[in-house]
Amino acid sequence: MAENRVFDIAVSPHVGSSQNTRRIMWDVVIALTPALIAAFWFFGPRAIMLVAASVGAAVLTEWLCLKFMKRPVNFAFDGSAVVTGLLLAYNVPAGVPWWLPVVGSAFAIAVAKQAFGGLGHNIVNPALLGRAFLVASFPVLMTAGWIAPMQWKDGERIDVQACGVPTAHLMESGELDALSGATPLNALKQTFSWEGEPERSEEVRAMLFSKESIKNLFMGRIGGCIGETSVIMLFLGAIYLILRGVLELRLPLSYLGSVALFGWLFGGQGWFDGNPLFHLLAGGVILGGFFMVTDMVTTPVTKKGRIIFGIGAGLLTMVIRRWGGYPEGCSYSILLMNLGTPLIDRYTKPLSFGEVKKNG
Amino acid sequence: MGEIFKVGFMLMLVAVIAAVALGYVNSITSPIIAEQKEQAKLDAMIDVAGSLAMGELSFDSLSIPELENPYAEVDETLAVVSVTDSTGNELGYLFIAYGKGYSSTIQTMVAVNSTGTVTGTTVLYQQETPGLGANVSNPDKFLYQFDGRIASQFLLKKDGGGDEGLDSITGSTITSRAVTNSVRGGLDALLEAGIITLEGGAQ
Amino acid sequence: MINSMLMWVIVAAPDGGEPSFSIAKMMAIIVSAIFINNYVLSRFLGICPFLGVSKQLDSAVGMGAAVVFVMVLATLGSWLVYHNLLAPHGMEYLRTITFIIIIASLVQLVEMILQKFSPALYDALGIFLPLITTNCAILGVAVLNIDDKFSLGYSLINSVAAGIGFTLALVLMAGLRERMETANVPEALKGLPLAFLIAGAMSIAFLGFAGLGG
Amino acid sequence: MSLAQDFSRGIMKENPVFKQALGMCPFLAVTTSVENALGMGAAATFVLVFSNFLVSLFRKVIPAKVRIPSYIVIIATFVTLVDLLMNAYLPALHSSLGIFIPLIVVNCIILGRAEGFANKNKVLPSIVDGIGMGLGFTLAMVIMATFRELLGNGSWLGFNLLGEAYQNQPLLIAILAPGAFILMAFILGFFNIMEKRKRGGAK
Amino acid sequence: MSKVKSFAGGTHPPGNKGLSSGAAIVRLPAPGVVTVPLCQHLGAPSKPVVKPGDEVKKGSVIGEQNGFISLPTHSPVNGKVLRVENAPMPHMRSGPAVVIKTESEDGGEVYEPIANWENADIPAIINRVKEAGVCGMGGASFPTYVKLSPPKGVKIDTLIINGVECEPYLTADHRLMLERTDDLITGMKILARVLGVSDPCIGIEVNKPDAIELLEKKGVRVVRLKVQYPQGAEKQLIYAAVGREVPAGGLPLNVGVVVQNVGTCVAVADAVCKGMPSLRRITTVSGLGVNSPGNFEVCVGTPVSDLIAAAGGYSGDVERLISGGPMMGMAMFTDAAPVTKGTSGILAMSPEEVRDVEEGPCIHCGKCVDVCPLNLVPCAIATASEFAMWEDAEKAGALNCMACGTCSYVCPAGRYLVHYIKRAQNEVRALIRAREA
Ligand SMILES: Cc1cc2nc3c(=O)[nH]c(=O)nc-3n(C[C@H](O)[C@H](O)[C@H](O)COP(=O)(O)O)c2cc1C
Ligand SMILES: Cc1cc2nc3c(=O)[nH]c(=O)nc-3n(C[C@H](O)[C@H](O)[C@H](O)COP(=O)(O)O)c2cc1C
Ligand SMILES: Cc1cc2nc3c(=O)[nH]c(=O)nc-3n(C[C@H](O)[C@H](O)[C@H](O)COP(=O)(O)O)c2cc1C
Ligand SMILES: Cc1cc2nc3c(=O)[nH]c(=O)nc-3n(C[C@H](O)[C@H](O)[C@H](O)CO)c2cc1C
Ligand code: SF4
Ligand code: SF4
Ligand code: SF4
Ligand code: SF4
Ligand code: FES
Repeated sequence: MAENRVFDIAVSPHVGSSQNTRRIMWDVVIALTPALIAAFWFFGPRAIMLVAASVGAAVLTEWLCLKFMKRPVNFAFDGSAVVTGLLLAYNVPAGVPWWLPVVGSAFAIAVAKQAFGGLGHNIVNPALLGRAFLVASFPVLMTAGWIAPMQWKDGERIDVQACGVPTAHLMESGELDALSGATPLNALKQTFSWEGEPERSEEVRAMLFSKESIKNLFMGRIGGCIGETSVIMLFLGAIYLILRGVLELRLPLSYLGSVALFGWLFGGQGWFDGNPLFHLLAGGVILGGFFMVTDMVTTPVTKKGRIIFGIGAGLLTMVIRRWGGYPEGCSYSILLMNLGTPLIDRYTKPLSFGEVKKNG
Repeated sequence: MGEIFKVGFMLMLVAVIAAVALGYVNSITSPIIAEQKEQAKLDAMIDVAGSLAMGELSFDSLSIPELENPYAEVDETLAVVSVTDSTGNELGYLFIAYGKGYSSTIQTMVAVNSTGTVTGTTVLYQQETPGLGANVSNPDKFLYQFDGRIASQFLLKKDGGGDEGLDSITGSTITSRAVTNSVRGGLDALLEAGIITLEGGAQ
Repeated sequence: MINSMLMWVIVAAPDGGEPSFSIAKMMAIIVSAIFINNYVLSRFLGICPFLGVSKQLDSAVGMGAAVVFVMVLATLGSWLVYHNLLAPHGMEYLRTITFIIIIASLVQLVEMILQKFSPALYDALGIFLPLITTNCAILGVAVLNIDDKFSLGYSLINSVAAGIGFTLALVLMAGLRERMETANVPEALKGLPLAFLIAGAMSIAFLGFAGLGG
Repeated sequence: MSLAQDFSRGIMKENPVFKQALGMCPFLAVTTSVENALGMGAAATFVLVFSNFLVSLFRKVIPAKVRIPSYIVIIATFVTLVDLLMNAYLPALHSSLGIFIPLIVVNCIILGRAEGFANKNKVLPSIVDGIGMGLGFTLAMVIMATFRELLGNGSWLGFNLLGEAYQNQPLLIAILAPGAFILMAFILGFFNIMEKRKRGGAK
Repeated sequence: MSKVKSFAGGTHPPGNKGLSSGAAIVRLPAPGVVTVPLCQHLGAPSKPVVKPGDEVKKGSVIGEQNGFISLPTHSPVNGKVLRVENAPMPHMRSGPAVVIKTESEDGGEVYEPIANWENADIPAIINRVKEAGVCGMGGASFPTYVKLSPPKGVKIDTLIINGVECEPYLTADHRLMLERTDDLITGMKILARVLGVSDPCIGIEVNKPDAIELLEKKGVRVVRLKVQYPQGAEKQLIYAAVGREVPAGGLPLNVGVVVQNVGTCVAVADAVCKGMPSLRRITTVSGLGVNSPGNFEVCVGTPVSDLIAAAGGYSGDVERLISGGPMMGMAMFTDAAPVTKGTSGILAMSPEEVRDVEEGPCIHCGKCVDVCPLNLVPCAIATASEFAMWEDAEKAGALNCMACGTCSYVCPAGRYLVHYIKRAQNEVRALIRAREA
């Protein structure tokens, strides 16, 4: 009889799916690259420089924090810091100095992530907290650092209106100045404050909601943060993530649906006269909807909870766009909903199989 | 019963002593506080009206019944103060403009001469964002553009003021607009009431 | 005597304040007190209970309810006394001392009444009531209502909204702290520092409400 | 216990802010500048010393039943005193400390010392304890304010330390509400480490 | 063709059944020495009634029933007792066993066959199932006679035979359905008669079309089931087949259902019709770590190493040796452990097959929540368990978990969710016991 062999023991199950955290994170990095190409196309090499600075700072900060806390430093290369660095850079205007995303990334990783215990333990989205930190600290840079997207015509670079509306008309009427350097949402916000001039307000809004404008929004031929402008490239990334099984669609769909609904409901001056498509495509909603609302660490785990989260974030986005102090509400809406995530999880815990709702 | 009485008495005693002591201190400080508030206002007025003429100035508040106050939601009456020199010559007027800014109602004191030209401005109160709107308090950032303008020239470039319009503070259009429009509103009211006229002044 | 009593009740708007009531202003007060100038996250009022009673959700809800309740009573009492007793007689300087006495006695009174007539509610709120006397948010709302020249109606609205804002912050905080109990927080930041860190994150997020309705 | 111990206790070992987490609201609210911190510190110290003094003086006279109400009245009296005096003589500081002056009444450091120390000790130690605690509170606020003013405004006690370039683009958040919370987290974290080191060393 | 049914949740791991599904069952003779465990069923181990040196006959009782939820144990061979000792076990580190030196496998003591079971006394049939030591062959090895004697007042109206075999790799039940079809049908009929059920059915996943076809041809009602793990779990099977939800913490009998494994049916048929005690079972030997995977009918007590040898021996590197399937099976530290009545498979897994992720922190992705067939929030229970927050674990429903492993399977962070949850279950049970005491 053969010698009996001895084996290592381990807990069940002994097989597992091919998903792992590292792979998911790098998949997100891959999915974010098309938008980077668009950024290079529209904003020039400067955009790449800012993104590189941001990602470098994020990974370095992660490494330093882990080292300082005497934790395994290989976690710094699991890709999550890269995602945070990328998304932070995607959330700043292209005209800011290089140190701005560096400071933002360092804050995002050191304070918003590692101080809370690192990957998986943070309560709010690090990239977005980093962005909010930058807005509060350097408001001038963060609200005035827009640069207009570049366009090529007959082989030559021409500047177009950053707000993405057809420009000739505006130049003639002398209103061009009124919207200079703005983004579409900035332009929209301004129309809300021209209460005394309903016609002018209405006219500019009609231009913003026009087909031409929507087309520009879709392609990314508008002013905005580095990674948020080109909807089509973001879609490409999102499709990749869906194919790889990384994205669960409850969050993005409920968020986008809610933005569209409330955008139509009160995204114009009055009721029911907003343009849902404009509100979906402008600003950070697409970037946020596929890449930030979906940050699993800071969003609910239950199915119902994810839907509630998406609807709430969509509502807050539109409330801030319409009545708030900022032209865009995407990032704050996600941060605010992040605060409620534990409560949402708690109150949407599913009834387990075979359990009946208790009366009363 | 006696116990409660004693306890109540003690507490009352403490309160009475406290009230008396405070009343005494208050009697000393209240005139100082009032005076110092008055002085602060006076300083501001002198500061702004100093642009009207050199030398000793005196201030007299006007009550103008027919004047419609554009700031009715903040103050019942538009307080206009006439400025005279030591010999009693009427030099111009002071008024306070109220404009709803980003996060506060900004109070701007404006000196205007009798031909409707603004000669001095200062911000009395604002609670705008530090680093953004709060820069209105810094004369070099915004208010320096105000002197020498008449009512119709108070418009931001952004709001259709054209090349002649006012530059807004970087990143603080709302604050800039609030101050600009409130000053224009005050000037318009004075014009309408006939207190100032544009004859011979800047076009 | 009776006449002057009636007068007291009638005086419900401060000198120079608006006597009329507008829905827009009411909404502005509510939004400001709950979101923009949240008492805890932006004004730093009521930090102690915010840190002390936010470890568990159940007690956070209880504390929030108690604070709303006492805030309204304190506003009612202090407003009436200030505008009917102190201000008419030039005794504004006794404001602080009267308000704190009013609040302390109110808390005592509420405690006694509750204990007698609704022991269940007393059990639910009882432990929080004494904590509330030394809570800046209560005295703060009473004083700010005077400083902002609110009429009695606006003052009451403001106090309810402030209380709701406080409760909102407290409840969110409790949820987040419960979650953080199982987090791998750096040794140095465990305990109170972490609570401040969470409050900081909340406070940044609440900046998103800045300028709302403005 | 010696007077020196009574004095130093509040500054380091039992620092009301860093070691006991008391007086948090005014601490966070007024530390936007070193000047405010010093002003608030002085005001609180004044109230602490005098209320400790009176409470200790009358500790045998005041019946136990009305102890707390009496303390509150005593404290409120001194708070009002400070309020009036500051308003009269330091109006600028008074307006920037704002509502937090009347709120000294509910500052638990003060009630805590009255109830926890002055109530049980002779007059002199109580005064010294009040000074120590007051200084400890002030010191803590100055430390915090140093960080906040320097980072958020580039200056210290109004003196520009970090240069024009920094002041044009400071880390504004440090003087906003979130900055207070986050800095406090790290300061307390620092004390946590120190404490652990010390305890580790003693072992 | 009837509709394919299923339950909510679950996952679909690669089946890998092709390795052994084509291999017909091979009957292995008893090895030279058998190590018969006394703890093969759920409940109390049986009490040994032999001592070293005793001669035993095949089928003679060597351990007697020891309580209500317990069974007698029989000797699978004629031979001589060598030792009564604690030996390594597949499902625990070690347990009591009787070691017997085999002399032969012929004849032996069998019970009187109940040939006319259609008319026989029902208690007599139940008693036979009990004295033959039949326990569930599908998973928990629960004494079958207990399930056949529902408490007074409970009406059983449905009998579902579990032919699902949802665990990857395992093909023993599949082969059994193909090769012992008639015994299976007989067993099913006996069980139906005992329980008073008129129309029993058998649930089979659609990845076994040959079994479905064969059984349908023989007139058995088959419920086609979607290939989805854990389709074979009792509650999921009942839900899929008859749409009833077994209450949390409850038993199938609470909804009038009894579920029995196909192997159990055959064991019942053998015990009743042939008087044969439960001495052998069919088990799959598979995995890339053995040379020729297959299905074997073996004596309980056969060492695992013999089974491996029968399957061609180890092929190269073996990372892990598993008793049962890869999802719920136990890793064994030695192949000296014997086969029990519950050993549905032996897997020798090569390093490529075994999942190898470093455990990271939970990233709250919610995948575990999405797949849990019992609608639990596994990450929350596991975290509570990790931090010894037992009350929280209890509130989160730790006790409801059936340890199916679906959550761990999908977790991208490689969290040992089942492990944490099982620990929580032990602690919570202790907590409840303490509370009740
Ligand atoms: C935290 C924060 C504070 C702000 N504070 C002010 C302010 O005090 N005054 C102001 O006009 N705009 C302020 N804004 C900016 C407005 O939201 C808006 O972006 C700006 O008025 C656009 O004007 P611009 O065209 O000059 O950039 C603030 C923005 C943020 C994010
Ligand atoms: C303590 C206990 C008591 C049980 N009692 C009964 C019973 O009275 N009737 C019955 O049909 N099944 C009973 N069962 C068996 C279960 O229904 C189930 O078939 C058994 O746990 C094996 O299930 P598994 O293989 O899915 O794990 C009992 C199980 C346990 C653990
Ligand atoms: C996750 C899980 C999966 C299971 N899969 C099967 C299966 O595929 N086939 C089976 O017969 N029993 C399976 N079982 C066991 C059954 O739940 C149940 O215990 C058994 O069918 C009862 O029959 P028995 O007592 O005859 O073994 C599974 C149990 C669990 C917990
Ligand atoms: C789909 C997806 C979206 C993500 N979104 C973000 C994000 O918005 N911000 C961020 O800092 N990290 C994001 N991450 C990375 C990671 O979750 C993040 O670093 C953790 O929040 C850190 O604990 C994302 C990861 C995935 C898989
Ligand atoms: S008493 Fe007041 S100051 Fe002191 S800690 Fe409590 S709330 Fe803060
Ligand atoms: S665990 Fe085994 S017995 Fe149970 S269903 Fe899966 S394969 Fe079948
Ligand atoms: S929690 Fe339990 S029942 Fe749910 S998937 Fe995990 S092991 Fe299965
Ligand atoms: S699957 Fe794993 S990582 Fe995802 S929530 Fe569950 S335990 Fe956490
Ligand atoms: S200091 Fe305690 S509540 Fe403000």
